[in-house]
Amino acid sequence: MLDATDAQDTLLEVKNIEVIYNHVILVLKGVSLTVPKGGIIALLGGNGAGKTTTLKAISNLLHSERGEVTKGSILYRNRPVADLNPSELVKTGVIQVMEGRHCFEHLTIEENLLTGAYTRRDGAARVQEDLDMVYTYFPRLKERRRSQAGYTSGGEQQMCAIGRALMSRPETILLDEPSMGLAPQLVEEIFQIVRDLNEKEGVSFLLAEQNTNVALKYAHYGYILESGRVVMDGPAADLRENPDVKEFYLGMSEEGRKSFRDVRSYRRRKRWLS
Amino acid sequence: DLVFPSLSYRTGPYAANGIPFADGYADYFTLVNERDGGIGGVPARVLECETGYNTEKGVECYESTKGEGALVYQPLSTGITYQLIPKASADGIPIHSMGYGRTSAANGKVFPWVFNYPANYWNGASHAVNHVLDLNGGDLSGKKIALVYHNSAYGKEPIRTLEELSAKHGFELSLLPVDHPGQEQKSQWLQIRREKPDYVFMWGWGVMNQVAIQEAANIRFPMENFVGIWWSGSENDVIPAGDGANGYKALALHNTGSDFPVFDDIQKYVVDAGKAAGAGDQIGTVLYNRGLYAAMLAVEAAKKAQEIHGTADITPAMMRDGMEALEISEESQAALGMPNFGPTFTVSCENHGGPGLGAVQQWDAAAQTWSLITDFGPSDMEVIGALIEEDSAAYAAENGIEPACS
Amino acid sequence: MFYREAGDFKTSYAADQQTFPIAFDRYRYWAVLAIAIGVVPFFINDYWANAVLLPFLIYAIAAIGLNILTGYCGQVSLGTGGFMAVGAYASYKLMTAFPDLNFVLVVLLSGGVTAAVGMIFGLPSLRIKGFYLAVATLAAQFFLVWLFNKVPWFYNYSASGQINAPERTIFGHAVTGAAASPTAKYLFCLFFVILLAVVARNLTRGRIGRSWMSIRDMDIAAEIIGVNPLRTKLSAFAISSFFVGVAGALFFSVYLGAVEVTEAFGIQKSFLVLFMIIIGGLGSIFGSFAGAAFMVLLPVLLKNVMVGSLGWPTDIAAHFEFIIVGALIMFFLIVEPHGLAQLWRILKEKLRLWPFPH
Amino acid sequence: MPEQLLFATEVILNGLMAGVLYALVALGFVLIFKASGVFNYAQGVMALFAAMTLVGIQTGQVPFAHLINTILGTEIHHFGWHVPALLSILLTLGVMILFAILVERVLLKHLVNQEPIILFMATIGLAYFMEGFGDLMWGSDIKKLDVGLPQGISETIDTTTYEWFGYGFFIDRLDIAATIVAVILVISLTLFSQYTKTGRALRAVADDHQAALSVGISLRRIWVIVWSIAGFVALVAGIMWGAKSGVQFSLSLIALKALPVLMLGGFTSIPGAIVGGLIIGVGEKLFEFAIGPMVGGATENWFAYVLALIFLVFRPQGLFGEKIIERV
Amino acid sequence: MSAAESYVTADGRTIGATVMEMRNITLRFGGVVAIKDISFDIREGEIRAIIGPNGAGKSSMLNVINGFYHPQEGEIWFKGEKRAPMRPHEIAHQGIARTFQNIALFKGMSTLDNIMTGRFTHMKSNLLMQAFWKGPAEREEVENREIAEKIIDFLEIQHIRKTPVGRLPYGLQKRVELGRALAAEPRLLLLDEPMAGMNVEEKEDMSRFILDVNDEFGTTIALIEHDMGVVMDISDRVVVMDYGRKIGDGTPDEVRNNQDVIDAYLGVPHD
Ligand SMILES: Nc1ncnc2c1ncn2[C@@H]1O[C@H](COP(=O)(O)OP(=O)(O)OP(=O)(O)O)[C@@H](O)[C@H]1O
Ligand SMILES: Nc1ncnc2c1ncn2[C@@H]1O[C@H](COP(=O)(O)OP(=O)(O)OP(=O)(O)O)[C@@H](O)[C@H]1O
Ligand SMILES: [Mg+2]
Ligand SMILES: [Mg+2]
Repeated sequence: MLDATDAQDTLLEVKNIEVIYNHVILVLKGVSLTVPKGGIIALLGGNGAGKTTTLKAISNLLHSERGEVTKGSILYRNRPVADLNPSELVKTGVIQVMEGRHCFEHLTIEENLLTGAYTRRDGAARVQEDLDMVYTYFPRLKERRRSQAGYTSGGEQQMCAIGRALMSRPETILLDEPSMGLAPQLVEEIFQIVRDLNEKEGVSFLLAEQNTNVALKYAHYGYILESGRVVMDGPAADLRENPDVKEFYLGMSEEGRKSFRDVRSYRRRKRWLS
Repeated sequence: DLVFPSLSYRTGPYAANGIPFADGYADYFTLVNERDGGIGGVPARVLECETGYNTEKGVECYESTKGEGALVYQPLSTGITYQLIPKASADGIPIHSMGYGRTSAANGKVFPWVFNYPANYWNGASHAVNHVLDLNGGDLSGKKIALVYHNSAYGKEPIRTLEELSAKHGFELSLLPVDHPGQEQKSQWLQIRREKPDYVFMWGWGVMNQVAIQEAANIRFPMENFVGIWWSGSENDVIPAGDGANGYKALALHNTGSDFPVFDDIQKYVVDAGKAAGAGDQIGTVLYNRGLYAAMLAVEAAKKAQEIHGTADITPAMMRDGMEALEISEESQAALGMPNFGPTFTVSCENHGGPGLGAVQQWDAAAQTWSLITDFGPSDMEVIGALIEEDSAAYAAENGIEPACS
Repeated sequence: MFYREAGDFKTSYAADQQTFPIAFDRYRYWAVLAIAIGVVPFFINDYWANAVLLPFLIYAIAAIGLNILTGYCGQVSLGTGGFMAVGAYASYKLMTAFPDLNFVLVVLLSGGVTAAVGMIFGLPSLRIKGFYLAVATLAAQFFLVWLFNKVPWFYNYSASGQINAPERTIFGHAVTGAAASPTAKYLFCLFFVILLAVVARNLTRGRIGRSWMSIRDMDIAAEIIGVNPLRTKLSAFAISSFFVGVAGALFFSVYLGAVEVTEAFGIQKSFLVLFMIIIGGLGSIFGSFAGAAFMVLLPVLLKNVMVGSLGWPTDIAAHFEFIIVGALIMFFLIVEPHGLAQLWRILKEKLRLWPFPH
Repeated sequence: MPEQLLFATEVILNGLMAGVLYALVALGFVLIFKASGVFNYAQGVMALFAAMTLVGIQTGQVPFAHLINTILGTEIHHFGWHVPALLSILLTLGVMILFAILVERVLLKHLVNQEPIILFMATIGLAYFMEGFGDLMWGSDIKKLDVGLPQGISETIDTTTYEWFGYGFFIDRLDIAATIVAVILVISLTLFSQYTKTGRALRAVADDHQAALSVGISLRRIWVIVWSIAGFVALVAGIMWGAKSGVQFSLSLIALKALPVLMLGGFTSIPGAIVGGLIIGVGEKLFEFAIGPMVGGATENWFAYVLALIFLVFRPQGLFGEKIIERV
Repeated sequence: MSAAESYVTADGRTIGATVMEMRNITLRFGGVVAIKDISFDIREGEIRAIIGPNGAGKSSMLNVINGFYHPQEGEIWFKGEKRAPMRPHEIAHQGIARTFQNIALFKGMSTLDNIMTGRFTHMKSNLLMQAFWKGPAEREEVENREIAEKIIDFLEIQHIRKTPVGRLPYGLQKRVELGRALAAEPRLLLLDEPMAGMNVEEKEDMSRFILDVNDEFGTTIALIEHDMGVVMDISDRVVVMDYGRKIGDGTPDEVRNNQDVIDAYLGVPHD
C-alpha cells in the first residue's frame, strides 16, 4: 500500500483548506493531502510552513488557539471532522501527539500514560497490557513512572507524549515532530515503532517531521509545505531522489554530505515559491 | 409638581431592608396625590433612584435628581449622608437623615441644610440606657452592658455617648465590633456567654442583625435584656430566629403595626388602585412604616413651607424653612390618620434634631408582631447636647463655617 | 484603508520608539487630548463631572496602576482598595496636618506613602505566585481597612470615623470641598491622568517595563537573563501603589469629599479595578482607560436608559443592570479574551487591510 | 481546669466548627480549580442562588413574580403549595445541574485554553449575571430556610461538660450537623478524584486543556460534571449558611471567608480545604479571643488572611496543594 | 593538554585557558541522582558540546552552571575563582547567558522586546529617568536598540521584529531565543538543543550563527545537541554523559571511537 491516489482506501482527506488565526493571520493557503489506510505520510517543510497548523486543523484543536478553517474541508472516513469534537475524534481513532510535548505536568508519568486510555472501554486488563507495551518501548519511562512529568527531562517528556498517544489504540496517529529532543538511537527506535505499528496493526500515520532523512526513510509518501502551500508531493522514494529535496532537506550536495562547519554562506535561500 | 427623590436600595446586601422603606416612602406620596390631590394642590412626584447602598451610586443619584428640583433628600445611608452634607449644603437643598447620618448635624447653626429629627443615634444610645435604667429602678452601677456593633461609621456612632453615660451611671461598657457583613459572630457571642453582661445593645444592620439574634438565642441570652437600635428591629431581623427571638427589644422612632386609619386609606387609594410601589405584602412592617413616617414628615414640612411662603410651588430653600418650622403634635398626627404614630416634636434653627424622643418595642414571636412597650420618652440631652456642640464645632472649624442662625 | 501605516517610515530608532509610532495614532491622540482639555471644560456640569467624568478619570489612574502590577508584571493583586485607602488617608492627614501644603504636592506625597506601603505588602510576592498571591494581597486589603477603621489617629478622632476633605485651592480655584466647580475638579484630575499616563507609558516601554514583562511571562528565564526578581517585583509594587495611592487621594478629596473606609475602600473596590483591567486588556494603557470607561459608564448608561428612558422600576432595572454587565463581560471575553484593547488592535489590523479580507 | 483554659477550649471547639463551615464553601472552589484550573469567583453567588432556589421551590414561590407582575399587572406570588424538604433539595440539585450545563454551553466552551486570569474574569461576569438573575427570579427579601436541621445549643454537650468541668461548653447543633456532612463530602470527593478515571481526567484538564483534548478527554463533559458537583457543594454550603443567617444577598459574601482557607489548604486539595478550614477557624477565633480585646476586636477578617499568608511564605502552594513546578 | 596553555585550532581560532571548571559535581532531586560526581572544564573560546541519552543530566548541568540548580556536592570554578553560591541573576551579570530546551521566551513581548530584554545587564538608567524618557534614558535605549538591531540582522529575523513571539513557529522562536542570549554579549553562552525541531537547511544556518558568534566575538560556547552530525562538525571538545555520569570527554574523534559512548549513546559508530 504505497499509492496515495488509491481512493477507495482513503482514510483522511484534506481538501484545499485555508486557515486563519485571530481573524487576520492567513496561514494555510489551500493545503490538500490524503492519508490512505495503512499509510505513513510525511509532512515536510521549514519552520513556519504550516505543518503544525495542518495537523491541528485535522484534529480540531485550532479552535482553542483562536484559529479557524475558513475554506476547504477535512474528511475522515468521509465524515467532515468539523462535526466531531476532539474527543469524538479520538474515539473514532485519530489521535495527535502535539508539538512541544504537552505532558500533564502534575500527573506522574504513569498517570499521564493512563489518561491516554481515557476513551477506551475495553477493560483494565487490556489497558495494562498496553501500558506494559509502552514500557517495553521506552524503558526509561518505566524507571521514571512515579515522577511527576513536569520534572522529567525533555526527552523523557517526549517519550511520555508518544506513549500516551499509543495508549489510546488509535487507528491514525498524527505525529508532530516526534524526533524532537530525542537522542539519535531513540529517533530510530521511534520510527521503528511507527513502522511496527503500521505493519503489524495497520495504524496509519501522518507525521510532521523536520528530520527529513529519517522521515523519508520510513514514510511511504511525502508532502512538502512551504509558506502554507503544498509545493511538492510524491512517493517518499521519489522525493529522496529529487535534487532540491536533497539539497535543502537532506543536506546533501552533489559531493555527498557536507560538513556543518563548511557551510559558509547562509544567506542563500532558494524556495519553490514564496 | 413637588419633587421628592428617594435614594432607595432594592438591591445589594441591605435590599431586604431597603425595599419596605422605599415602598412606604413612595406609597405615602401616592396616597397624598390620590386622596388629597397633592400637597397644597400641587402633585408630589417621587423620583426613585437605586443606590444599592453604595456611596458612588448615591452621588450619581444625587447629581441626576437634583436638577429636577428636588426638595429634600432622604439619603438612607450614613455614608451617602456624609457625602451629601457638603454638596447639598452648597447646592442649597435640605437633607433629612431620619434616625441615621451625622448626629451632630442636629446643630442647625453649623448644618443649616441638614435635619435629623425626630431622633438620632446618640438619642438612641440614651434611650437604650434609659430603658435599662427603668428596669433597674434608676440604678445601673455595677451592671455590665455590652455593645455589639457594626464595625463602620454607623456602628461606632453610639460609642462616645455610651462611654459618657457609663461614666455617669456607673455601668461597665464592653465593645464588641462585628465586621461587615457579620455572618460569623461566634467569637462575640462566646465572649458574651463568658462575660455574662446584664444587657446587650446592638447597632447592627443587614444580615448582622439576624445572626446576632440567632446567636443570642443559641446561647440562651435572655432576649428581654437584648436591645437593638431602630435599624436592628424589623421583622426581617427576628423572623429567621423563630421562637428564639421572642422578647427581643428594639428602639422605635415611630409606632408599629397597621392599626391606623391611614392604612385604610392606603389600601383604598393606593393598593386597591394598583398603584402600590411594592407587592403590598410589606404594609405595616416596621420599615414600611418608617418609610411612610419619613414621607409624612416631608409632606408636613412641605405644607409648612407653603404656609410660610404663601406659595404652593415651593423651592428647596422654602422647604428648608418649612422643615425648620416643623411641628408635629398629637392632633396633627391624628388628623392624618396616624394618631400617636410618632413622637410630638418641634424643630428650630438651633435644634434640627428635635427633642430626641424614642420608645422601645418588643417582638412577640408567637403573634409575629412588634409592639411598643413604652411611651416616646426623652433622652439625656445634657450629655448629648454637649457632644453635639463639640462635634459640630470641630466640623465648623475644619470647614471654616461660622455657626449662626439666620 | 482607513488606517494605514504604509508610507510611515522611520529614519531613526528614537523615532521608532516614540509613544505612537504610527502617525495616524498620534493625530488621534492629540485630537482626544485637545477635546479633553479644550472642549469638555466648557460643557461640563455637576452631573457630568461628579457622576461620570471624575470617577472615570480617577478609576483610570487606579486601573493604570494595577495594570502595571498585574498586566505588566503579572502579579495579581486584590489589595487595590486597601492601597487606595492609604492614599486617601495619607492625603487627609497631610491636608489637616499641613494646611498650607500645596495640594498637588499632597496628592503626590500620598502616592509616595502608598508606594512605601505597597512595597511592604509586595514582599511576599517573591515566594507566592499566581492566585495564591492574589488571595494573599487580600490580607493587605483587610488589614489596611481594619487599621484605618480602628486607629482614631487616622481619622483625627472624629466621632464616626468618617473623614472629610477640607477645601484646597489651586491657582485660586477650589478643587476640593463643596465649593469646587466641576471644571476645576475635572481639570485637576485630568492633569494627573495625563501626567501619570505618560509616565506609565514611558516606564512600560523601556528597560523597567521590559523587566516587568519578562517576570510576568517567565520569571525563571527572566532571572537567568539577569533580572533581579525581588527588585523588579518590588518596583512594580511601588509604582503601581503610587498610582493607586494618587487615585485614592483624588477619589477621597476631589471626587467624594467624605469617605468611610469600610464603605469606600472595601474589597469591592479591589475587585472593581481588577475587572477594569481585565475587561480593558492586561498590559495595555489604553486598555486601562477602556476598562475604566466600561465599568464606570456602562452602569450609568444602562440605568439612564432603563429607568430614565424606558421608565422601568428601579429595582428591576438594577437587577437587569447586573445581568447585562455580567453578560457583556462574558460576551467580550468570549469574543476577545485579551480585552477591549486587543479588540481595538484587531479592528485596526482589519481596517489596515480593508477592503481586503486578509 | 483553670477558667481561662476552659474558655480557650470552648473557643477552639467553636473555631473548629466554624472552620468546617468555611471549608464547605472552600470545597466548591477547590473542585472547580482542581478540575479545570478555573478560579470560580461565582462560587459564593452559586451558594446563594442554590439556597434561594431551594427556598423558592420549597415554599412554592413563583419565579420572576415581580417581573411578571410589573409587566402584566398581575398579582401572583405563590403557587400555594409546599414541597417537602428532601424533594425540594433534589429539585434544586436538578436546577444546579441544569445551571452547570448552561455554563458549559454558553461560557466555558468558548474559553478553552485561555489563561487562568481570563477564566477567572469570566466567572466574575457569571457572578454578576447570577446576582441580578437570582434576585430577579426570587426577589431580594430575606428568606427563612428550614429543611429541618437542628439548631441552637447542644444540651447534651452543655450538661455533660458542665458535670465534668463545671463549665458547660457551647456547641451549636447546626455546626455538628455541618461537620458530619462536610466529613462525608470530603471523604467521598477525595476518593472520587484520586481513584477514579474521571478523577484523573479532571487533574489532566487542569494542567493542560489542549493536551487533554488531544487525548480525547471531553472537556465539555468534565466541566459539566465538575460544575454540577460544585453546584451540589454550593447547595450544601447554602443550606448550612442559610439556616444560620437566612437566605439573602450577603450569603454570597461567605466566599470571602473561604479564600484564606483555600490558600492555606492549597487550591487543589480537597482534604486541604478541610484542614485549612480547621486551622483558620481555630486560628482566627483564638486570636480574637486572646489578642482581639487588646487591639479593639473585629480582627477575624484580616487575621485569617494574615495567618494564611504566613503559612504560604513557607509553603507557597499551601499545605496540601500541588507543588508549583518550576523548571527550565 | 594542561588547562593553562592556549592553542590554535585547525581553522585558525585561538582556544585560551580554562574559563569554567566543574569539579566533582553531584546533584540530587530526592531519590533521583541527576548528576553524579562529574568534572570537566570549558576553555576560553571553544565550542564545548555535551551529549548523552535522554535524561542523562545534560540540561541539569547547564542549570548548575547558571545557578538555577545548586549541586549538593562539588565546586564550580569560574575565571580561576571558586564561585560562591549565587542567584541566577547575579551569575547572568558575570557574563553567562543561555537558551532553553523548552523555549522560554517572553511570550507576550515582541521579538525586538525579547532581544532588548537580553540587553538588561547592560542597561543602567533608573526609574525616574525612565519615567520621563528624557536624556540618558532615551539615549541608552537608542544605543541598545542599535545593538539589538544588529543581532536581528545577524539572525535574519527582521521581518518578525514586532511580532509577539508567542505566535511564531517553533524554529523561529529558537532563533529569537538565541538572539536574546546573544544580546547579553556573554562570555560564556550555554545552548540547550538549539537545533531541535529544525530541518537540515535551518540547522546549517544555526550552525553558521554559532560558529560566527564564536569566531567574531570570541564567545565561549557550551552546547547540548542530539544531532551527531552537528556536534561532530562544529564542536572542539565533547563531554558525554549517561545516567548522570561522565562516560567520555575529548575531541569529537576521540569520543566517536570511545566504546562506552558507542554502547550508551551512539549505537553504531557515527560516520
Ligand atoms: N496561535 C497563532 N496565532 C497566530 N499565528 C500563528 C499561531 N500559530 C501559528 N501561527 C503562524 O502560523 C504559521 C505556521 O505555523 P506552524 O506552527 O503551523 O508552522 P510549522 O510548520 O509547524 O513550523 P515549525 O516547524 O517551526 O513547528 C507561522 O507563520 C506562525 O507564525
Ligand atoms: N527539578 C527536578 N526535580 C526532579 N527531577 C529532576 C529535576 N530536574 C531534572 N530531573 C531529573 O534528572 C534527570 C536529568 O534531567 P535532564 O533534564 O538534565 O536530562 P537531559 O540530559 O537534559 O535529557 P534530555 O536530552 O531528554 O533533555 C532526569 O531524569 C530528570 O527527570
Ligand atoms: Mg510545528
Ligand atoms: Mg535536556
